[in-house]
Amino acid sequence: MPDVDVALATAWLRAAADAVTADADLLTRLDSAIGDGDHGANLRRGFTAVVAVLDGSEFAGVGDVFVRAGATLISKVGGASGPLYGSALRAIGKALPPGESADLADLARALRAGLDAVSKLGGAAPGDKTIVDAYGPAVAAFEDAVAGGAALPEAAAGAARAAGDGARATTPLTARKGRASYLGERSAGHQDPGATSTWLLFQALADVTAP
Amino acid sequence: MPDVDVALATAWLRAAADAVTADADLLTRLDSAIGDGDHGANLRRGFTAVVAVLDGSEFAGVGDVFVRAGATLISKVGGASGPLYGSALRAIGKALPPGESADLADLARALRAGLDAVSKLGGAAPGDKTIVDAYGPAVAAFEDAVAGGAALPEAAAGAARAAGDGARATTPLTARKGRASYLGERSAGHQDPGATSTWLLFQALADVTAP
Amino acid sequence: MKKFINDPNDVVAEALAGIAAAHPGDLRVDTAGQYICRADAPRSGKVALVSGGGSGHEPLHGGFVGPGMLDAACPGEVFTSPVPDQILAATKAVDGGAGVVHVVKNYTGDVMNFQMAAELAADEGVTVETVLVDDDVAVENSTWTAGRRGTGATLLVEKIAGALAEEGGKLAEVAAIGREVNTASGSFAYALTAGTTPAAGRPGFDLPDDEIEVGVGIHGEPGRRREKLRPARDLVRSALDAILEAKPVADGDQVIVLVNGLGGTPLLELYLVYGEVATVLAERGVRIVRRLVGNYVTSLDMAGLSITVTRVTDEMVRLWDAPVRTPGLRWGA
Amino acid sequence: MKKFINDPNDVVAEALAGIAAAHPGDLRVDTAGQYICRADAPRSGKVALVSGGGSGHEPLHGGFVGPGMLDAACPGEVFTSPVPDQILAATKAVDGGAGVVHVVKNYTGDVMNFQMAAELAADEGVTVETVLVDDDVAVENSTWTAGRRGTGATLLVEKIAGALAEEGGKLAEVAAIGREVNTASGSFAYALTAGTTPAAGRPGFDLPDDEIEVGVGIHGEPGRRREKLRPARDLVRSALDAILEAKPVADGDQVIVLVNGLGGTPLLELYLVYGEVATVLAERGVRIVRRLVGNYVTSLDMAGLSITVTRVTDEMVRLWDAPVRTPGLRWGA
Ligand SMILES: Nc1ncnc2c1ncn2[C@@H]1O[C@H](COP(=O)(O)OP(=O)(O)O)[C@@H](O)[C@H]1O
Ligand SMILES: Nc1ncnc2c1ncn2[C@@H]1O[C@H](COP(=O)(O)OP(=O)(O)O)[C@@H](O)[C@H]1O
Ligand SMILES: [Mg+2]
Ligand SMILES: [Mg+2]
Ligand SMILES: [Mg+2]
Ligand SMILES: [Mg+2]
Repeated sequence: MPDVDVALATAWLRAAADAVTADADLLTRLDSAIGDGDHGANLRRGFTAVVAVLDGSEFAGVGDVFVRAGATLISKVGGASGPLYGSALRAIGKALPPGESADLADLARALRAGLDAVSKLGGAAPGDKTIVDAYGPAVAAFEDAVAGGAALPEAAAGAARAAGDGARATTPLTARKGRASYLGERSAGHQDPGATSTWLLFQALADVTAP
Repeated sequence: MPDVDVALATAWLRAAADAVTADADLLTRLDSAIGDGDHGANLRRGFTAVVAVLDGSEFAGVGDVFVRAGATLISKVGGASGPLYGSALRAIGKALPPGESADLADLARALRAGLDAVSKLGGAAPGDKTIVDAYGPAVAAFEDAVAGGAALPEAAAGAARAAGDGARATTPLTARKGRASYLGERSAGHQDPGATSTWLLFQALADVTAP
Repeated sequence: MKKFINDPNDVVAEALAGIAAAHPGDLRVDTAGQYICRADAPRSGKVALVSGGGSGHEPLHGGFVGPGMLDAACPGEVFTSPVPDQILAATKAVDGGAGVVHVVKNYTGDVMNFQMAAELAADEGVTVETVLVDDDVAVENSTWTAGRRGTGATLLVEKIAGALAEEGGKLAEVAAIGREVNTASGSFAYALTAGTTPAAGRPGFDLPDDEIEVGVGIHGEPGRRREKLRPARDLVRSALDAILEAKPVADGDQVIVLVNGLGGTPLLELYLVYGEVATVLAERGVRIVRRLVGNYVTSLDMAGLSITVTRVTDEMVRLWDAPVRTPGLRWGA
Repeated sequence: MKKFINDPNDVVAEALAGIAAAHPGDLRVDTAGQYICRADAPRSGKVALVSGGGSGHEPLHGGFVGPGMLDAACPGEVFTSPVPDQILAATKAVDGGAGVVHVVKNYTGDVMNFQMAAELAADEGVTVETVLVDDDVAVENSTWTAGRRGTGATLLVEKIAGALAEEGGKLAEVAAIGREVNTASGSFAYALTAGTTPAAGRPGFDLPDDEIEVGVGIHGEPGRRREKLRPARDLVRSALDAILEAKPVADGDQVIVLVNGLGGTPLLELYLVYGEVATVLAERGVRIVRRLVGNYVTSLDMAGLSITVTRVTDEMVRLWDAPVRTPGLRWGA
């Protein structure tokens, strides 16, 4: 049962592009409070470029879609989020089995590989008020759902919920990584922009898989 | 009858200093609208220096008081108003007869000499929205009063009234001299700062001579 | 008002102290006389250049004192021309016996104070020639008014006349080329926000968030009119129209361009604007042979910019390229 | 938002076009590769210096490209580090076979993007050494956090390491002196107002009319804390306390001081502040042997300033004095 194929991958990334574009102002506002106010513009620019790549390409395998998307983010975004999200997508793509499609367990493993890439590159631990605080819970929820026999829509919805909870839970935290860390205690009381965009990305997966 | 002596001259200049200091903000606000916002600070700085000179000096003659005050304004103020008011006071002082005191006709002639100095140095004609528009009517009123046999208090009060009317009448004018001229038509609708300070100076004379 | 100052009354004096501390060996600051001069002044036999004006336009003029440019600068209070005593003291301090050129921006106050100083200097045996700068084409030229303001072209006059003086030009020659540079120059400026003088303590004017002042000077005064903000390329085109109408440039003429920030405008925007200027002038067949992009003739913290176009002869270009060594402008030395 | 721009998305590309037009003969701008390099790059046998970072800090870094300083600069989007492709392209374009030094300000994004580029460059046979700049003492140093930001000291690292590279220093030597300059530097900054990025369109934060942000960086972020505005002399004293505590300077040590405007602060105020810095350091027996006052490492239109103190060896002073010929810093050439 080909849960995860090229069509799903491209649909997810297009939905992600729509989501970060629609909420670019929100992301920028969050980033203005504790960063430099470019997170929305960064992701909009990056995912717009991803969509252009999707439009102009044929993909041999589902993994390829993510690898190309990741490379595009790395080439177009800059800042902290470009390499982090770019590396995550590349790692996801590389962890997927070669070929047209993959199953749910493959996707769970790939999402985990993406998280590992983010953690390795950025060195952030849970609670540092970063992407990791939304991505970590999302992967864990996805794995649990898959282990419990859930189908993709249910697993994706659970991951999105966990990412949202994780993003909201960053609000009281004091940042230890990224630009927000320069604010010290003053970073507390604001939701992390990167964790918020991670939530948008998982919500996009939930939306495109919803029955 | 020594109407105009060293005591009167110094009293007038001290009162003038008090007046421009008390209304420095008003002058600056007027100058912000159609100039560069320093007229109040300029005159406060200048007349404060004049008072310091008065405090530290003995004067042989009444003319000397004005000559020294004028030289002080020239040395301390800068801008347009420094040379203009400085030259006016110097001309007034030089036009007064040598000695301790002078009469009303002498003072009328001296005030006229001051106006001539301003006109010569600045080249402004009546209606150009400058000091001249308050100074001119003030001198004319003073001369008329003296010609009609008025005493100093009455002549000074008339001059102050004429200066005030002149200053107010600058409001609708389009400036042709000074910084306000750069605004063209936009200078209309604002009272001229220099004409306003001239009114303050004549009002100071009226105040110190009031019975 | 938020500024890095102590008492508003001490700003100019304390900044002067900072300038003295920052440029030992190059500049000498006379705190009693209130002027800044070359450390090696007076230079015997050299025509000296003295300029000055209100403070708040830095690096103009103090930042342009040094070999190849000014011999002395007289900073007045903020936006207030210096007083004759200052100008006289500076003039005497740098006179090397060959005469002194006063570079004076055309403002009533500057003109009167420099004129008084020149008369006093003449009384003391120093010959002074005055070069009046009046390049701002936003203001109509007229004998009945104060005439045009002196703005960005001041830098070009000081650089080019200063170079000629440095290489031994005579008093009349130095003054003449300064006047030629002025005549060949036109400038036009826009402001996005008003600046705040320490004395006034509040911005000179309020401007809605989508409006700009068009045709402003460098003293925080409002402009000739208020307009809606437009894209940079439109503003550049309008400014160049005004400049080239007042100071026509023929096809093939060579010009020096100054894109000058008024203090609060990022260099990023100034470069973007220079790119537009280059495009428009290329369309019109005008050859930009030299250019300068940066904050040179400022108006405190005003967000805004001016564009100056100067039609230059080969001789002016040669003098422009001559070595200059000042805090604000330096090359070849 | 009022800016001299066309479309906010095109600001960096259009400013790059302006830089290219403004510095023909000195700089080469690769619009496809999105980098600025010396017109004469690559210089065979010379260690090349490449830096970069978000745009909005001009003249840093593009304004410091030229003989005696950087070989190339990679401007990212406003306040966004450049991407690895850009950095790789610039690195390859200026590599003269002697290796390339990346001067990287310590921000997560800059560090990661430069690191990726360095790995890609290594794959293509170019040896890269990275010098990380982290001089901002307002931020605690810690291995658990992103650590200190790179700010004003970047200019000193680029100037001094650039001079050593110009005179033939080897890769390891150039990187080593860059690191020493960084270690010997401490910086501290204040903001009076927030800047506005073209993308956000509104100021990064709001600040009451009597409050300032203390311990800010150069990306428009709020500082470590908010305080009431105090006189310049108090602010200077507090900043120097913080710097000298983190980077002790012994009695008699020699230092280079940078009083740097963040974009919207008049030079008049910067000089006033430099005067205060000179006074305080003199009291403490510190010898200022060189200094720079101006807008060099900016944060768009933010009104604010940073103070950098670098303890220097005689060798560093010699390299500081070496000729440099860039749009933003020039002497001896
Ligand atoms: N070391 C890190 N690990 C994981 N996420 C990080 C790290 N540093 C920053 N981030 C995330 O990046 C987000 C900011 O991204 P963005 O604004 O695009 O880049 P920049 O901080 O360079 O301006 C932060 O909100 C944070 O979630
Ligand atoms: N040519 C002139 N003749 C007479 N008065 C003038 C002239 N030019 C300017 N003024 C007066 O000077 C006033 C401004 O003085 P001030 O603000 O102190 O000097 P500045 O214009 O140099 O800033 C104007 O309001 C005007 O009344
Ligand atoms: Mg950001
Ligand atoms: Mg004024
Ligand atoms: Mg003035
Ligand atoms: Mg950023």
